[in-house]
Amino acid sequence: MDIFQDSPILQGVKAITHAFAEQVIRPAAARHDAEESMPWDIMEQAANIGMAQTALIDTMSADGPPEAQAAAQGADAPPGKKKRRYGRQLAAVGSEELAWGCAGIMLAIGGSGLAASPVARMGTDAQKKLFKDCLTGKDEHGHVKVAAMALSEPATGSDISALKTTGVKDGDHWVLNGSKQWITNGKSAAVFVVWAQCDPSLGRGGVRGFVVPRGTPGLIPGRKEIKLGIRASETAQVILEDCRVPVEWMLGSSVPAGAQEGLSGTKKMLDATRPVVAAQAVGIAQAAYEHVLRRVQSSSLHGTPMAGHQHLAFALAEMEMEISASRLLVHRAAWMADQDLENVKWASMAKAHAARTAQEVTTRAMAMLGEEALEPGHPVEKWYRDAKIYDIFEGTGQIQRRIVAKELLGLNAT
Amino acid sequence: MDIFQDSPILQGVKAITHAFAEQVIRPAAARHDAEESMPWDIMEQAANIGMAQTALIDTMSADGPPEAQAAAQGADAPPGKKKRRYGRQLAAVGSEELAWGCAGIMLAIGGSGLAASPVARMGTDAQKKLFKDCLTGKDEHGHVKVAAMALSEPATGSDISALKTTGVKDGDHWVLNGSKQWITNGKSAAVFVVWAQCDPSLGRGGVRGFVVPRGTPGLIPGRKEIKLGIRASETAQVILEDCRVPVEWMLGSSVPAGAQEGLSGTKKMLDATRPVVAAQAVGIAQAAYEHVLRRVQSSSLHGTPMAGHQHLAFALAEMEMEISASRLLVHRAAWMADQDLENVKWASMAKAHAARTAQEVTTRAMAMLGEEALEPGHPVEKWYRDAKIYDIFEGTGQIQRRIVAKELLGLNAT
Amino acid sequence: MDFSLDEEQQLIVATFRRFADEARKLGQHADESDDSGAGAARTALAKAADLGVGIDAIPEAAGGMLSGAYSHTIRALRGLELGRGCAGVAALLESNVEPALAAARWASPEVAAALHGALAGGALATTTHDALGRITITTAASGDLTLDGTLGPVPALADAAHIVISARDAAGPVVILAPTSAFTITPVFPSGWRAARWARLDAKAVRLPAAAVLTRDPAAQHELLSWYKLSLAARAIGVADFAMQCSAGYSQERVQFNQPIGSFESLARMQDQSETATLAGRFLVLRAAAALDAGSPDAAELCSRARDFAAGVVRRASIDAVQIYGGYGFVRDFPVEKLMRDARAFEVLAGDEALTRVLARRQDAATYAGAPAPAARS
Amino acid sequence: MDFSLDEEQQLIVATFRRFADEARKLGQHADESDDSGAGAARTALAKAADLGVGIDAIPEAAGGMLSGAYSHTIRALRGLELGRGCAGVAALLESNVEPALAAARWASPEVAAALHGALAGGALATTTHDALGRITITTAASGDLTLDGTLGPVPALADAAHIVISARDAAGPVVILAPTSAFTITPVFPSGWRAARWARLDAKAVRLPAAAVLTRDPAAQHELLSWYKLSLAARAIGVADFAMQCSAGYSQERVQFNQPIGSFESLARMQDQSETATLAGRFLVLRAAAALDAGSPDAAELCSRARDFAAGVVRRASIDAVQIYGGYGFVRDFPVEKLMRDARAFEVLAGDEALTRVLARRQDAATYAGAPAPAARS
Repeated sequence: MDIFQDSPILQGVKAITHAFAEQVIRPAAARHDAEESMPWDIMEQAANIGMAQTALIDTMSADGPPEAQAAAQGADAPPGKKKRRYGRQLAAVGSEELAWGCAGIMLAIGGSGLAASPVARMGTDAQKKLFKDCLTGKDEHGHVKVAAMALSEPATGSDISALKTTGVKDGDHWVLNGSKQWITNGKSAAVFVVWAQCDPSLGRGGVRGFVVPRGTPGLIPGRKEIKLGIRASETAQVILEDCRVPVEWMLGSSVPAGAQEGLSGTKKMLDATRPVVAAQAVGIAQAAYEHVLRRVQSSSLHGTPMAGHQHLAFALAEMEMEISASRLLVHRAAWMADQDLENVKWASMAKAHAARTAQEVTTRAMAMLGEEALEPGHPVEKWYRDAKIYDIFEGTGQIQRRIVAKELLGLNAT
Repeated sequence: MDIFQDSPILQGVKAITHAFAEQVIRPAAARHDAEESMPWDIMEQAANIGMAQTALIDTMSADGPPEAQAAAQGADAPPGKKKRRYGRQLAAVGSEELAWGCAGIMLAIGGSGLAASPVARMGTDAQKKLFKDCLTGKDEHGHVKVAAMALSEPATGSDISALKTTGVKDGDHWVLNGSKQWITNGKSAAVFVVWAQCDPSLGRGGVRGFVVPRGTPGLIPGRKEIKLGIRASETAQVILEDCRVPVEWMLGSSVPAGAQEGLSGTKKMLDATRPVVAAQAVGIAQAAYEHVLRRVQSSSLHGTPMAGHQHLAFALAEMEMEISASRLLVHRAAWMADQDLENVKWASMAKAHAARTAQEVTTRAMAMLGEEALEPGHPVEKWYRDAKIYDIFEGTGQIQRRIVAKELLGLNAT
Repeated sequence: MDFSLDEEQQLIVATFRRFADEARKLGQHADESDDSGAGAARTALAKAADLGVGIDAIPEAAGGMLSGAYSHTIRALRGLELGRGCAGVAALLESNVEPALAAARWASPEVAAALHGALAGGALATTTHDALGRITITTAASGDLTLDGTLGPVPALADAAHIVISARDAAGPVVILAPTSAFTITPVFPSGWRAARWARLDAKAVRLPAAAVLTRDPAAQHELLSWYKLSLAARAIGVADFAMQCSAGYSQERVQFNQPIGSFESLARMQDQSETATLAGRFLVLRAAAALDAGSPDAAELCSRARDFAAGVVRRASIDAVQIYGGYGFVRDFPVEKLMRDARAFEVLAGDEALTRVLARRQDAATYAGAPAPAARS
Repeated sequence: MDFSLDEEQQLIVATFRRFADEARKLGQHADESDDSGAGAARTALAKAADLGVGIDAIPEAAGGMLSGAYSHTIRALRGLELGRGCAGVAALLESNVEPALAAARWASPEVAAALHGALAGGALATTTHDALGRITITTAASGDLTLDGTLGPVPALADAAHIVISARDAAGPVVILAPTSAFTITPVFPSGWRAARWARLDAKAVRLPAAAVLTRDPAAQHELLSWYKLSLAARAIGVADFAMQCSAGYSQERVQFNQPIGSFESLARMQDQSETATLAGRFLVLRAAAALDAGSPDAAELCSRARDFAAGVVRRASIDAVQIYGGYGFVRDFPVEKLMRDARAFEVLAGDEALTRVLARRQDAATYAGAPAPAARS
C-alpha cells in the first residue's frame, strides 16, 4: 500500500535525489531563475550520478523486443514477468525530489529525455548512434550537450493533430518546413527530434519524427522565450526552412506505415510520463508547504505563536491533505504503469490533481508569508511562478479532464 | 499499492457487501428516509450474514492480550506478527459499499458497534456477558436488539472533555445524573454504555463508562430527533435521573485508575474508526457520482448527448478524481491501522477529505440533475442530506484539521 | 451612484422584514405538518394579500395594485426579506408575478384581462422553464401544440389555476400560457420549500390551441426568465443572509473548549466569507434589478449572473451554517437544517444557471463582439 | 439607489481609461528594462501629473488640487481603470494619497503644510502597514520612538521622501510619519509591479521624535488602512477586469480542435465565473467607497471586505487568464503572464486580509453585538 514501506529501492532513490536537490539544486535555484540561465554545471554533476542526458539511450538494448524497450523508459533491468518493476515509480519519486529542489533545474537535467524517448522507442540502431554521437563530448562553450524534442507549434497547443510543419519527399531526402514553439533546449540543442506531417492522408499517423543534428542547413534555432517560471529550463522557437534531411534520419522504418512509427506511437509514452510530470508538481507543492510550515513553527504574530492560529494551522493541514492526496494518485498511476495496467485515467487524474495542488499551495503560501514573499528571489514566489506550467504543459488541466471524461463516458466532450 | 489487487479477501468482502447493499439496502432506503424508521428487517438479515449487533463481542477472546483485543476491532483472526492483517481495511471496504446502499441503514446495522467497542476493549468478562445477554433474542416488537453508546451531551459537541453527566459513588452503587444528546439507538436500545464524570480531579481520565441495561430505573430513553439525513439511523436523547447502577457495571476496573479504563482509552479506537467512517462518506459520493454518470451517459440535452458537454463531463471527471483521492487516503489510513502504524494524521485527513468530497459531489450532482432531483424520495437529494453528517459526527471537519495541524505543529490552534 | 434606499424602498424593506418573521413560523409549520403544508400556505397567502402580494403585478384597472411600470427593484428588496423568512412561503407569494407580467406584455387583451381578473380574485398562477428539454412540443400547421413529457416539481403548481411554460419546440423558444387543468397535476412534498405547494406536471399528448402561445420571441423568453431568475436570486441571498445571521448569533452563544465557537478562526473565516459573498450577491441582485427597471440591454445578462452567483452563495452559506451549528445543525429543532434543504431549489429551478450560461456563451462564440485580445508584445 | 455615474465620474473613467493604455506600455517597458523601471516610472509620474495624480489629495491652499472633501469614489473609479493599465504604475501613482490625507487629518498644521508642500512640489510619499509584527517599536517616557526591524518591500519607497508607517507598539496601534532618510532604504525589483519603485526598509535602532506619531487612535489607524485597502481593491479588480478582457478576446481568436477555445465549455465557465466575480467585486468596491465618503460607521468593515474579496478575484482571474492562453500565457510576449506576477501584491500588501479579518472577529467575539441566534423550535 505504501511504496516507501514496501520497497528499499524507492527509499534509496528518494534519499539520493533529495540529497542532490538539497545540496546542489536548491542553492543555485534563485540565481538561474533571476538570470534565466541553464544550469550547465548542475547538468554535468547530474550526469555524473547517472542522470545523463543520454541515459535513456544508454540503457536500451539496440534491437530489444518492445517489452524491453518499454522497460528502458524507466531504470529497470529487463523484467522477468513475475519480478516487480519500479521504473515509473522510481521516476516519480526521483522527479518529485528534484523538483522539490527546483523544477526548472529538474527540467534542464531531464529535458533531453523528451527527445531521447522516441529515439529509444522507434529509432534504428543507426539513428540511436547518430543521436548519441551528437550528445557526446562538450559543445563550444564547454557545456554538456543536450537534445530537443521539436513537436509543438504556434498553432498547436493541446491540439497536436493540427501540426503544420511539413515533410516532403525529394529523392533520398525529406524537405522540412515549418516553425516550432515552446521547444525545451530549442536554442542550445546539439540534436533535434523534429516532427512533421509527411502524409496528410494518414492524419496523426502521417506525422513522423526526424533526428536532425545541429548545424543541418535550414534548421534554425530561434529566439529564447522569457517565461513566467521554470526559467532554468530553456524554451525556444525552432525554425525549419527547406531543411533537407536524408531519408535515413526519419525515425523507424522510412516507409510511413502508420501508427507505430508515427506520432500515435507516443500516446502510451505520455501515459507513462504523466505521473512523473505530476510528481514534479507535488515536489513544488511540498517545497512551498515545508517553507511555510517552518515559518509558522518558528514565528510569532504580534506576540502569539503563529502556530496557535487556526487560520494558519488549518491552512497547513489543508496543504498536507491535498499534497498527500496528489502524491497517492501519482504513486498509484506510476505503479499501474509499472504493472503494465491500463493507467490512462489515473495518470490524467494524477496530473490534474497535482497541478491544482501545486498552484493552490504556492498561492496560499505566499499569502501566509506576507510582504516578505515579494522579495526578489524569494523561493515561494518562484515556486508560485514555476507551478503554473504544470497545469499547461504535457497536456493542460482541461486536456487531462477531457481524457478522464472520455474514459468515463466514451466520447470527447467540448 | 492497490489493496484490491493485492488481496482476494478484500475483493471478496467488497463483492458481498456490494451485493447486499444493492439487493437489500437500496430498495428500502427511500422508505426509511421518508418514514424516519429503523430498518429492523434489514438489521436482522445483516445479522444473518455475519453483521450482527454483537459481532464485536462475539469475536473477542475474553481475557486476550491488548493486541488480540485490538484485532477484534476488525474481523481478523488473532494475528501472528508477520501475517498481514486486514481488519480496518475490510471494515473500510465493507462500510463504503453498505453506505453506497444507504448510509442511514448502514449506521443502523453498525450502530451497536459504537457501544460494543468499549465493552470489548475495556469490559470484564461479566460485563461482556451482561452486554451480550441484553442483546440476545428479540424485543417486545420482535426486533433485533440494539445497544447505544451514550457519550455526547447537549453542551459537548466536539469538546468531549466538557461532559456534565456525573457519577457519584454511594456504597456499592454509582448514581448517574445528566442528559445525553445525539445518541444512536438512544430510544430503542436494550443496553446502554453511559459515560459519566466520576472523578473531576482526573479530567478526561475521570470519565468512566457503565453498562446499563434498558429498564434500569432512572435511565430514561428520550425524544427521537428528526434529522436532516441518515434517518434510518435512530438518534435520541437519553436522560439520567438518579440512575443507580451497581459498581460492577463500571467498565474495566472499578477503581478509577486513569487513562486505560477512562475515556482517554477511546482515543486509539477513534484513530482506527475514522477511516471506516470516512469510507462511508466515500460510499455516498460514489453512489451520487454513479447516478449522475448514468444520467449523463443516457440522456440528451436539447438534442445533443449530455456526455458531449464539457460542463457536465468535466464535472464527472472532477468527481471521479476527488472520490479516488479520498478513497486512497482512506485505504492508506486503514492500512496503517492494520499495520499498527501511527495513523492519526492520515485518519483525520481521510475523514476530512472524504466528508468534503461527499458534500461536494452530492451538491454538484443535484445541480446536474435539475428539477428532477427535487422529487420527494430522489436518491441524490437524500444522499445530499446524508452526506452532511460526515463533516459533523465522529469529529467535525474542524476537529480533523485541528488534529492534523497538531500533528504538524505540535500544538492546538484556536 | 447612490446606494441608499428611498422612502418607499425603506418601507418595503421594513414591512417585509416584519412579515418575514411570520412567514418563518408558517414555514416551520409547513415543514412539520402532515397536510402537505396546505394550511400554512393558505394562511401565508391570506396574510400576504394584505400587503398586496399576489396582485402587485396586476394592473389597477384589472383589480390589482400596479400603476405604471412594475418595479423589479422593489420586488428584489421584498425577495431579499422574504428569503430571510421562509423560502417556501416566499416562492408561493412571488408566484403570480411572472404570469401577470407575461400576460400584460405578450397576451391578447382578452387573455390578459381574463388572467388578471382571475389572479385579482385570488387565483394562483405559476411559471416553469424546461431547461433540460424534458418536454417535447410538437407544433401542427394550424399552430396547435401537442405537449408530451414531465415538468417539475414546480412551486405553487398544486394550487395554481394557470401556468406559464417556457420551453423549446423545433422552431425555437416558445412561451405558453395554459390552464393547469389541461395537464395531470400531482402534488408532491419535497424536502425543501415545503410550504411552496409543489406539484409535478405530466403531459401525455396534451393539445393546446395556437392561442396558448404567448410569444416565440427569444428575447421575450429571456426577459421572462430574467424576472424569474432575479426573484430567485434575491430570495436566495435572503436565505443566505438568514443562515449567516443564525450562525453569527449561535457561534457567540455556543461554547466549546471554553470559548465561544465564533472565536475559533476557522469558523470565523467560514462565516466571514459567506457574509462577504452574501453582501456581494445583494449588490449584484440590486444592480440587475436596476437594469431590468431601466430596460438596459445588459439586463438579462446581469440577472443571469446575479442568479448564478446567488445560487453559489446560498449553497455555501446553508451548508456552512449547518457546520457551524454542529450536531444541532443536523436536527430539526434548530433553524439551519431547513435552510440546507431549502437551498437546493435555488440552484436547479429553471435550470442550473452555470450550465445555461455556458451553453449561451458557446452559442455566442461565433458571433462574439467583445474587445479583441490586446496584441502580443512585439 | 442609483448605479449610474454622474458626469464628473464618467469623465474620470474616460480619462483614466485612455491613460491606462499608456500606463500599460510603460509598465511593459519597466518589466523588460534593466534600469529597475526608473525611466518608465519617471515618465508615468510626469504624464499622470497632468491629470492631477499625485496632488489630488493635497489641499488647493498647499498647491494641490483638493477642494472640499476627498472623494474615495472618484479614487476607486480611477483605481479600477489604472488597474486595467498596469498595477505597478498604478501603485506608484496612488502612493501620495494616504500620506497627504493622513497628514491633513492627524498631523500638526506645520507638519501637514510641510508634507503637502513637498508633495505639491513633486516629491513622493508612501505608506506601509506592519501586519505581521515584523518591526519592534519601543516608546520612551519622552515619547520618542525606537524602531527595529525590516518592512516591505514597499511600493514607491525607492523614490519616496516620506513614509507613513502603520504598526503597533506595546501600547497599541500607532501611525508614524517619517522621512525615509531616517532608515536604510534598499531598492528592490520584485517580479510583480515592476514599475512601482519598490524598496525594503531596514531600521536598526532608528530613533524618531515623539512628534513623528500622527495618531494612536485605533479608529484612525483603521481609517488610514481603509483608504489604502479600498484603493488596493479597486486596482485589483481593474487587473482582474483586464485579465478577463484579454481572455475573452484571445479565446475567440485561438482555435484548437477546429473551434475557438472560447466555445469549450470548461474555458467558457472559467472565464464566466471570473467575470461575474469581477463584477461583484466592482460593486463591493464602489459601495465601500460610498461608505467612506459618507463617513458611515461600517466603512472600515466594507473596505476590508471589498479588499478581501478583490484579492481572491484577482488571484483567480490572473491564474485563469494564463490558463486560457495556454503556452502563450506562460511567455512574456503575451500580456497575461505579467498579470499573474502582478496579482500577488494585492493579496499580501498591508497583510493578508483574510487573516486580518479573522483576528479582528476573534477579538470582537467577546463584545459581539449582532443579533442573537433565532431560538430553537420548541
